[in-house]
Amino acid sequence: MVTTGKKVKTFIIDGKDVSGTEDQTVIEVCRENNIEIPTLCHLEGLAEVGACRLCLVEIKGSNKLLPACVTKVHEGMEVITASEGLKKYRIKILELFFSERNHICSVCVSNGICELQNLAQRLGMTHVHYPYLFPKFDVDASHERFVLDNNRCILCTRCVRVCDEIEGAHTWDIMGRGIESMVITDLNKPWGESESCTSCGKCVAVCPTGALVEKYKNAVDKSFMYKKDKLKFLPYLTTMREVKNEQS
Amino acid sequence: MIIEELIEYAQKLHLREKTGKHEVKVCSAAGCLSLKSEAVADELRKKIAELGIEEEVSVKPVGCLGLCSKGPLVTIDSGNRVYQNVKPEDANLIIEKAKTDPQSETDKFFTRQQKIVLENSGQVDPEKIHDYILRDGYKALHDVLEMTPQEVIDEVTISGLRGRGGAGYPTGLKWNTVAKTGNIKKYVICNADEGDPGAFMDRSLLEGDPHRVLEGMAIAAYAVGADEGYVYCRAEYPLAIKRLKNAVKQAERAGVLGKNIFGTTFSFTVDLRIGAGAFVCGEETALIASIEGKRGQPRPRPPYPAEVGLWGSPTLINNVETYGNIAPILRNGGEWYAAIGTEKSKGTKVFALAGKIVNTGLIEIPMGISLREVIYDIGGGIPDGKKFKAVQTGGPSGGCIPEQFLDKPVDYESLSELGSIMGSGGMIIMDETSCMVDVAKYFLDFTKDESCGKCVPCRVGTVQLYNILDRITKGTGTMEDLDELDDLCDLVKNTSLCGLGQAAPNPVLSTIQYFRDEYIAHIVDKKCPAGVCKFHTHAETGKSEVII
Amino acid sequence: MLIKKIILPSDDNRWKLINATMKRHGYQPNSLIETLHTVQETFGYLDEISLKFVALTLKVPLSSVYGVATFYNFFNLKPQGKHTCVVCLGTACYIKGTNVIAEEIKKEFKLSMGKTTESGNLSLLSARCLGACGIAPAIVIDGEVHGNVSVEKTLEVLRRHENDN
Amino acid sequence: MSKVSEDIALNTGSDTNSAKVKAATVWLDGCSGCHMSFLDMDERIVELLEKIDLLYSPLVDHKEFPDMVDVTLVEGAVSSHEDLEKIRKVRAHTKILVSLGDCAITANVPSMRNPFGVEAIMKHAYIDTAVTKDVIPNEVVPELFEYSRPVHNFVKVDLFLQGCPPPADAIHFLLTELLEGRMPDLTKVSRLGK
Repeated sequence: MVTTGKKVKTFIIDGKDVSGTEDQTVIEVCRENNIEIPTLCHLEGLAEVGACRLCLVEIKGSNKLLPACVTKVHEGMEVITASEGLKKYRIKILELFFSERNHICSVCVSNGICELQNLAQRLGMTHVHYPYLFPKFDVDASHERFVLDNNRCILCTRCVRVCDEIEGAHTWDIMGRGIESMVITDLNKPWGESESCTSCGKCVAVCPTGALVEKYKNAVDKSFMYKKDKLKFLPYLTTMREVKNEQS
Repeated sequence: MIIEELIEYAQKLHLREKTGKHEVKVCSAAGCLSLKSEAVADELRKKIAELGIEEEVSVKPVGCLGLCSKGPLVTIDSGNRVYQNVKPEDANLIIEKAKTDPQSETDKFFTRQQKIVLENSGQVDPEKIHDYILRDGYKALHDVLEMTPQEVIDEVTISGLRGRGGAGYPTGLKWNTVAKTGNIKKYVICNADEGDPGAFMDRSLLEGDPHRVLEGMAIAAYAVGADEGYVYCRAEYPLAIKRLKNAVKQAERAGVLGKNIFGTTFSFTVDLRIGAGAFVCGEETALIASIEGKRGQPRPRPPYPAEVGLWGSPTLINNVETYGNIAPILRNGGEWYAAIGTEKSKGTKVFALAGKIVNTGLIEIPMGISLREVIYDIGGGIPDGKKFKAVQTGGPSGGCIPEQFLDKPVDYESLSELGSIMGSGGMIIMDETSCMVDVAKYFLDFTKDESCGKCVPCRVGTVQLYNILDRITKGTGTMEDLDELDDLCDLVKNTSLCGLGQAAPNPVLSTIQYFRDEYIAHIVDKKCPAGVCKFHTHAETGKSEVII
Repeated sequence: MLIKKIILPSDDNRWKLINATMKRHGYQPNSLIETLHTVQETFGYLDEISLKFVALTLKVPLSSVYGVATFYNFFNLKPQGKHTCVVCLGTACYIKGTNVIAEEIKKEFKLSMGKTTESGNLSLLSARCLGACGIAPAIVIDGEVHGNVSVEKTLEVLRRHENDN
Repeated sequence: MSKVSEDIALNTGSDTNSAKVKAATVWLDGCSGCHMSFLDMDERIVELLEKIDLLYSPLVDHKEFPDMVDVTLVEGAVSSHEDLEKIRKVRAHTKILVSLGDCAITANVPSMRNPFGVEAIMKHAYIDTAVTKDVIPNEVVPELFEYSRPVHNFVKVDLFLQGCPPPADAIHFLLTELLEGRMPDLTKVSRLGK
């Protein structure tokens, strides 16, 4: 709370009095106050897109649910972050994510450090009641260091944004629309042939799932790179007991 | 330049053409053109030349005359008599009528209508600015420049005009928001991305009277303090694009667009941007992205475009028909306009009548008349002795209204109470041969294909909704599916990012509400009451039952 | 002002048309969609060479150009057949039976939406609404709108086009 | 899943005369890993068997599914008619049906074939990579559905225990909670892929 010249707003989140500066969003103030709000597309430092809809919150006086990641704070607002209704919506949204592509946690290199998987557990998703769509996507392993597996992509566009906004290469973008949307490099060419990619690996670092991963490294290494979750894990059945024993 | 000079300019252009005492007006809107109305016009010109009566009768191509299903249409002078299904060989007869009996009996289709937006459609030659000027065109713009911008906005506010694109946001309020952003760069955009299937109001207006839209935009620009404008028109309307381009050029030449309009300090230029086939671009933030040359994906609002719009500048976005109302409002006063319509829905609304109805075409009615009047008096009822089933308004964002509500008035509130919306003005009539589950599936097929893919409830939710409806229409749906439809509709409606997703469940919800028995017939009895859906029997599908 | 040297992909004069569109818009990145319209009008579709040329000239990232070109229905990345048949699937046309017409065309010519017959003579496309609801059901064959069409009439015309050598 | 109605709550022996809880386990399209994990409960199985009668299971010898059991754990996805018929029968004769492990809940590994289509998969498995004779079997191996799908797509499932496989502790927790007459919250003891 120092002299930034910004106006300070006081308001209420989940019954708790909080304050933030006028240019802050609800999610920023929530994080400062240790109020957990689930999100998949938001990442500090990248432009907000408000696309994953998991951070939707109720704001008294508004008949619409608003995404906490783009909603600016204002004086006297009353925010509810986890009503029963919101919890139900969030689980259903997660289920839609799972039903869209081929998310098979047990064989995924990001098993255990995946933000989608973690959210599913944290929010108490017991199963996906929507029928799976089982689309067909090829895996692009043409890059010498990285792999793109669209089967595991949730279209959060973090890779697109980090590549454009931070690295300045804009190798990534989305092609198509609707359910056919897909992340691509350059003119939808194999990643390894990309003219614009600098192989900086930022896209891999920000990917919340196993869609973008580094070759020859398993999940443990990626978690080290990302410094998010230090959980050790090996997904193969034969070694499963061993690892579990090690943890316990 | 003063208004007299403009009129003089128009008269000079007018005199250069040889016009006869009576004008035979041949509809040259897309519908009639595709029914070869040009051949009719050519034959008429030929016959007139043969008879040497150019001074008496002349031919004029005009915009939409309304009754599209019965084209090619021809009318004489400003008579209400419209000749239908005209063929080139009818030329002699029409010329004879023009000479002897230009004003004849009126058609019922026209008497119940009230034309404000369409007053010039079918009267002026859309490719000639002088025709427009000589019918009080650009007079409102001229007069407006002597008012303060705030006075202009107040007049629009008094008129009670609401956005004609669908949501019905008060136009005056929107203008005010943009005006209040201060003395900075601003834009005015005309949304001509008429994406609702079954709607062709904007197309007809742009094809039939493009200058009216330009004049409305110029007045809006003056009121909010903008100097640059864009018309975003969908690529599916090549004729409208051609006529708009032509109109912009003519208006610049006449000095009613461009620098220092009417000799004042007000300047306003208009550029055209062509859509490329994306329904979501009708959503204003997506439209802006598209003008900026990007993928037409919406972004969360607020901030609204009125504050942060095109290239980050405050931007006024109104629909074609909204701009079409502006000049008459300024010419006749807001009070005049507010006297038409109902308490909350003022003025008139243009509708495109289509589907299973006798008179398909373009109509303009005062707000508040009943659906029954629209369908039976103006529309002429259902053809082939079939029974009316439902009227669909609002396109993929709207709903289906059944028989028992036909006496409800046509206004924003009544239609949304019925689970539909006013929408941009498509009105599709369905009879007993239409299956309502199939209709719901049709609309979800539309929205799933048109979903931009940015947010997950719309991207995946619409596909899941479609799949359930598909199952039901194939006879493999269950009663649980019906509950799931309700539940998923609720999710998509409340959590989607933009209007497309939020409104996508409406066709499903309204058909479940009013035609639940049809859904149950599909699920329980494995029967389609309308006989539209074909069920696969086990014999057809072979060994495996149809599962999910 | 910086004078920009534009190197056209080949001496095909049609590239000049595309360059002219970009020039008219001051080579602004925001003229991407307008430029792609011109490319499609000129070449009939958007191929890799033209996408690259437009991207480089307008200084728009390749992936953005591809993203835009695949977002909008109007752009084709593959050449169309000699003749095109666009079936309107607007609501008015749908309830008057264009879906049946579309199915019959698919069956007869072994086509799916957006595809071209093996002979390269006929492409089948769909439109969301032509705004020609008054004359539903409507189809567009080679740019010309036909109203109140029937299955038989449509198939007859298309058969002629398919067998056109 | 907190809707625990009286009729499906297991009796817990408060009534001393009551018989043991009847249980079954079924193995559909899965690797049997979940059953292995079940066995990993080791000596705790003995304790459980004091209160539970395991009437039908790949681990025991009964050939026919009993008339009515209190709880059935099902491992594996539904990939063929054989699976479907089996699970329908099980559902009809079970009070509480538990999807045990990711294959039953998400179709997991068996679903990895789904995007490729049955024909391609059969060709790959029995012709392209064949070592002995290259022919697609039409007997013994049941004909596959187009997609392998989770159990709850076909029958109502009451509880879901995630994991690949679910840890033995989680299975133990599930069973002891059920024996206590509670419908447990299983999201805290296991997760997808674990």
